[in-house]
Amino acid sequence: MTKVIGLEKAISKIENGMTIMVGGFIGCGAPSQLLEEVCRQEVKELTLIANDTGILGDAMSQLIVQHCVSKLIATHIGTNKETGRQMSTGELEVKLVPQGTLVEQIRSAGAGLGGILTPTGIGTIVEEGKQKLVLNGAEYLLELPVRANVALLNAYKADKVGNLVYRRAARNFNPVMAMAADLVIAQVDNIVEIGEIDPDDVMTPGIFVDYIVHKQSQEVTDLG
Amino acid sequence: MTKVIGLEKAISKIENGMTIMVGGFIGCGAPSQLLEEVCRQEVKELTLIANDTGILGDAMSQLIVQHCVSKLIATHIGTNKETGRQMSTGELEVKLVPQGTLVEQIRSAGAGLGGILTPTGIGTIVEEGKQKLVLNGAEYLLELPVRANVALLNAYKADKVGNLVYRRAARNFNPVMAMAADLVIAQVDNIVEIGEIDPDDVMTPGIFVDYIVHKQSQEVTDLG
Amino acid sequence: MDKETRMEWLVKRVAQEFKMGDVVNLGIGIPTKVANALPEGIKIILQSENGYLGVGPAPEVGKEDSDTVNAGGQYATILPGGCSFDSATSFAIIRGGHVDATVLGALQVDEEGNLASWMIPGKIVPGMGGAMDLVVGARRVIIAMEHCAKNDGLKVLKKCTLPLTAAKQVNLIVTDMGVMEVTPNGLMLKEIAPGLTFEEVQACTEAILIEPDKVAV
Amino acid sequence: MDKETRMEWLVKRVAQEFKMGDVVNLGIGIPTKVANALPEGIKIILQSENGYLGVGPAPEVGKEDSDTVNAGGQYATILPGGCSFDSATSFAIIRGGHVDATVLGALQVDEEGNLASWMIPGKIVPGMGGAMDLVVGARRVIIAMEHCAKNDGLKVLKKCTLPLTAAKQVNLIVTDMGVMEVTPNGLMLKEIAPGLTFEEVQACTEAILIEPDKVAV
Repeated sequence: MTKVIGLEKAISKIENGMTIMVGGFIGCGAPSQLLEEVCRQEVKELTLIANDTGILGDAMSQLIVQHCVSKLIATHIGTNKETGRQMSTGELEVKLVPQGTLVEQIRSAGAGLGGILTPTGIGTIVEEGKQKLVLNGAEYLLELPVRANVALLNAYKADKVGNLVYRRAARNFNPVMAMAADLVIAQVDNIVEIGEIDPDDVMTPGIFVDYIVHKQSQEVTDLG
Repeated sequence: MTKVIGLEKAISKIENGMTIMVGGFIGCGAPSQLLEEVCRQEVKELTLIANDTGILGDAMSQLIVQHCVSKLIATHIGTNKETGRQMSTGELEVKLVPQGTLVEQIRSAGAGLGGILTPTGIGTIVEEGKQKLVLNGAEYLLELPVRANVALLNAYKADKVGNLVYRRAARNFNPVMAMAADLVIAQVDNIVEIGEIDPDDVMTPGIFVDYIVHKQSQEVTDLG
Repeated sequence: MDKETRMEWLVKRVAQEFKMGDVVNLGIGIPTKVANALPEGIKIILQSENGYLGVGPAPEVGKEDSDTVNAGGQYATILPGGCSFDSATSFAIIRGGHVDATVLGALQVDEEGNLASWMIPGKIVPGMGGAMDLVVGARRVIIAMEHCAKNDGLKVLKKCTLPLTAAKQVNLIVTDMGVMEVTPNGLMLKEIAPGLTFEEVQACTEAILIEPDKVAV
Repeated sequence: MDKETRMEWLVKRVAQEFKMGDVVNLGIGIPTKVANALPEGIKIILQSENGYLGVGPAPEVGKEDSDTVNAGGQYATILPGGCSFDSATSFAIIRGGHVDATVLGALQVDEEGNLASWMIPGKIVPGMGGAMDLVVGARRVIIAMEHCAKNDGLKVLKKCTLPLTAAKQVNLIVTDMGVMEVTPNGLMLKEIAPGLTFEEVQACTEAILIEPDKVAV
């Protein structure tokens, strides 16, 4: 009952108009080959939830450049000028969210919570349209869960039931997003046998992961 | 700048009347020697926040037997009959909380959230006195943060700056409580040098831990 | 069929409710026995709310690991492919709908799918532990219990009288007398334990049971 | 004193704000330079919001690790005793008050401690990234910036005109002209950069500056 699957087949499960979450932080820990395949298969009208849209030229940035995305929820878009350009022309709808809020919204969805109260954004335009609660004299914004149809993740190692291990700063949003999507596809550098990862070393339980794609070691075609 | 400290000195920092959080799940992952020392030092009028009060005879149960605790917040007390007895006589004030709610309340405090919305407890007496919110037709209880003056934790391994590693089911509430107390004391089986724990293996960052007490290998006095 | 045989029937019957790969949390007592009664070829992944997935059988004598106990505090094992985590993650798994089914015991259950399982006011107040989260969060809630209380008191009721664990969350009730599904119209007696009649089950049940062949299609 | 020397003074001055063992998050740009200007004997622990503690210096050429980059996307290292974690934990650390101080740049800051640093409507909208959480969550918020904008526009204002990053969260403002503390009465000019006078600093500042020796005790 292995979850290992080919790249093309994995990405074929993403349909036009779906909402996808993508792990990574300015490219670090982003599932580059999955993203390149999304571009190659010309999936369109996606809503993208990610920390950022990469650096112009990298795999994440190409999702924007190739016009796969019609709506973006992110915390920072300064490293990909094409995102800003499409936002200003109205080609791309962009919603900017504080990073700590976005990750808690995703966690809320994954953890079955109705939302969380955060002090972040109080007194700023982030407040707009949101319910505010006052508790013990302090103001909080009610931030609602954010989930997706598909999560595209990157991990360093997986076993064949999908337990994932991340490395260093490449962990970032990946484990949180693993819990908040209907379908979870992880690109991994190494695949090991069941039982080779110590239970205490697992960072994302395999029950969250539907498919594993082995990262190809050969150079991939430049889509830029 | 080591955080390693003696047992007696560590526990002397707990004052009568304080609120303490204690890790563990029916004894597994509970800091037994720290608890025995709390009893030996006869700290009194404590508010105890813990999953349970152990099994009658173990270190956690002795906190109740020795009347160190005047108020208890827990999820389950069925394995320590003395807790039930003290509750029925009014010697001990007991507040029972769903386990998933308690851990999120502690996490909220540690993470600087104003609270979380959970569907757990809707339609039960857990609702009583709580604010209820309806979002997209679903009801949620607003559960507020829970924090403590002191957290007493158990870990398998620590380095001298307090990075902690737990084993198997002994992890439970420990990493969450590590974030939600003013003073955090961890009892650990093994102490290693700085740099000996890989950054990816750390389960509780050392910045949360104030003191480390090396678990004594010799048999300790039975306090029962 | 004697009581023991009917209890075995109950356990086997619950075990038929799972499909390959289901993530399941089993409560203490009767539910725990389900793990050893799975149909040939079906493997499920057991979750233990104290913090791991892949609960295995009890360890051999002498191989107990004090850090590997189940949610009932008994020594357990972790199967290859299993993993451990903290309580926040454990209840994120439970509350977040990542558990396909939970099997729990009950003091009372009623025709609306309400469940009472955590306290008898003035008598037993062990606390709810993880039960309230499990019942709200698991995709399917299966109650596995003796049909009647020890004093022959009724447990399958029109309306629970004890404090609830959760409202309207139970999907299926499996007892030593039969299998009842919670439907919008009430409890449908889908199966009767071998040797019993509909009337015998109804006689031990406060809720009005629906016979499957009498349901308007 | 030329501009470069005054910028060096700024960086050194910010570095004096920490005590041994402080957990500090440094923003991109001028704040990053503070790590190399700490007083003899003072060690701080740097947090990087993309997911680790114990940020070390840039790696040697050829020893870059693509999984170890800082929040600005540059290659970094993790010092012994450091640790990595996911974004949820990273912002639990930040929002939960576990960061002793953050040092950030600013577009505008005002006498109430309001900060604008994340967008210029119609011009630059890079997004707030982790700045809004940092400013709300860190125990101390230190702004490190040039006193005036490139076009000599004022940045230390009576009231910010750009969209805020957070309201009333700034504690200290360190510029190439001086050190200003946000007090309930307004901005107190605690220190003046070498070679400047109070009047010279005030002339470049919209907010009315308070002289320390003129404060009623």
